[in-house]
Amino acid sequence: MSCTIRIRIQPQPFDAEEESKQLTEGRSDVGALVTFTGYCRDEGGTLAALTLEHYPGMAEAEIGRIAEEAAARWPLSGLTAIHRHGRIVPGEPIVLVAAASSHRQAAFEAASFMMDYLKTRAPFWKKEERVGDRDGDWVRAKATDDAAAGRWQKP
Amino acid sequence: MSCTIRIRIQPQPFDAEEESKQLTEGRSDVGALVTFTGYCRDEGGTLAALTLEHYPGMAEAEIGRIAEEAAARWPLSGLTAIHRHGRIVPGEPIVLVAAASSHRQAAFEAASFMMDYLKTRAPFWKKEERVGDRDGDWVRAKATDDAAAGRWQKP
Amino acid sequence: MSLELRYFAWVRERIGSPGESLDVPGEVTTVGDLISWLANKDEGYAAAFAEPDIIRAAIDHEHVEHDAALAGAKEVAFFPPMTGG
Amino acid sequence: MSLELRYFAWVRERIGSPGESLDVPGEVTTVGDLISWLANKDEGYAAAFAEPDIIRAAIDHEHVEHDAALAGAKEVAFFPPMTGG
Repeated sequence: MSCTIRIRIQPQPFDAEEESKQLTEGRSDVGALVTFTGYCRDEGGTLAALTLEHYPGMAEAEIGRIAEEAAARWPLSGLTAIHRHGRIVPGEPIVLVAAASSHRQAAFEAASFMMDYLKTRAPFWKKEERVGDRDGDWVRAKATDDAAAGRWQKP
Repeated sequence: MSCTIRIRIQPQPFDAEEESKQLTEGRSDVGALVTFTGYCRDEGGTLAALTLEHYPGMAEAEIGRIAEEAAARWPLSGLTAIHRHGRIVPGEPIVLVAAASSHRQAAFEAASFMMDYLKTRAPFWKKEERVGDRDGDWVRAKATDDAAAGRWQKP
Repeated sequence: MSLELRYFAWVRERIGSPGESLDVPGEVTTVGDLISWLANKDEGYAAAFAEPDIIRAAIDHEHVEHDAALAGAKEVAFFPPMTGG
Repeated sequence: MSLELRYFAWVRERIGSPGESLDVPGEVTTVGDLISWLANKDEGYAAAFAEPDIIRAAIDHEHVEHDAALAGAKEVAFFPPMTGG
């Protein structure tokens, strides 16, 4: 199955419905579409915003490599990944992954794999802006994210 | 976390974007939204349509039980399942599951669990309508679907 | 015992009816007994229940096994393995 | 050897610059050598590379380990563990 890969790194919000349509509209060989949208949370009202820094050029290249790996491992017809950068306030979307396949398990696994690898390998860094204190900390990488990515490693 | 469960059984198409909005709009505690949409495939051009028969009353009750189980197993803020019945042509959506959570793994697993159980426990039956031959067969249940549902059984 | 019976998919087609109200004799106490008793009614029922092991059953909108007791049941449904989703 | 260096997140903040062009001496042959050499430049660099084990590196837009050779590299980037997604 040939897989159409779409990668975008952008400051502006995205339209998940429009991206889904691009993967399914006008075709009758797609049986399953899984989308993941990651949002900025307010952490109990303490977070005012996140600012996402990224490495232009490498971000596109690395997410492209992750997507190629997913397309090689699962029978996908389409795979889209959009990652925003810049200042994002709670409730706004940060990242979208959409995977289309003839088989539901392939779509679920590819989308989950993409997210685990985006978290641990895509060159983005989140800085927090706390309510009432504009000087926040850089978010620390989580060991649980490394463990999640480790699940996909072949023996 | 209290989980808002929405179940609908209907002949008409659904609006995945609208359902997603209901799970995320106006709230800043949702970090992850996973949606699954299942489509009717044309099976290489041989399938003209599927007719989905269901057991009214039990369909809602059984999907409700599956959703309650998912809400008990994963920390979800919202879980929506919509299943269509009646005649559906290739390219049209059949089923939608959307799971919202503060954690991505919970949202992925709950949506995948819902689909595996919908496939094997929700009282729906698909009859095929073949191109050029209006008398099609009933779709046969797949052992792979039973195996997929079996993954979630607790020891 | 009086029961509402419901049939779906090819079970419905083979029996030729979506359901019926039936009085079943007292010796029919389980779902499995009911399948055997129905299978003897006529050729359509016999075809519907020719492979009883693959027939699924529900009592009052809940899945049950063939050894489930009919006592207290109002509606009993028979159908093939589900193929939704 | 002439290299384009890029710094991100708190590595960038501690060094006080998003990047620079530098000539590095011939004995600096690996990413790890480069980290040690940079850490001696001033207090900002020393703070950025105080815990070299947690510093991630990329050569020409690809992740590399600290033992990677610099030969042929044009752009070398240093940054903390990623927190995207």
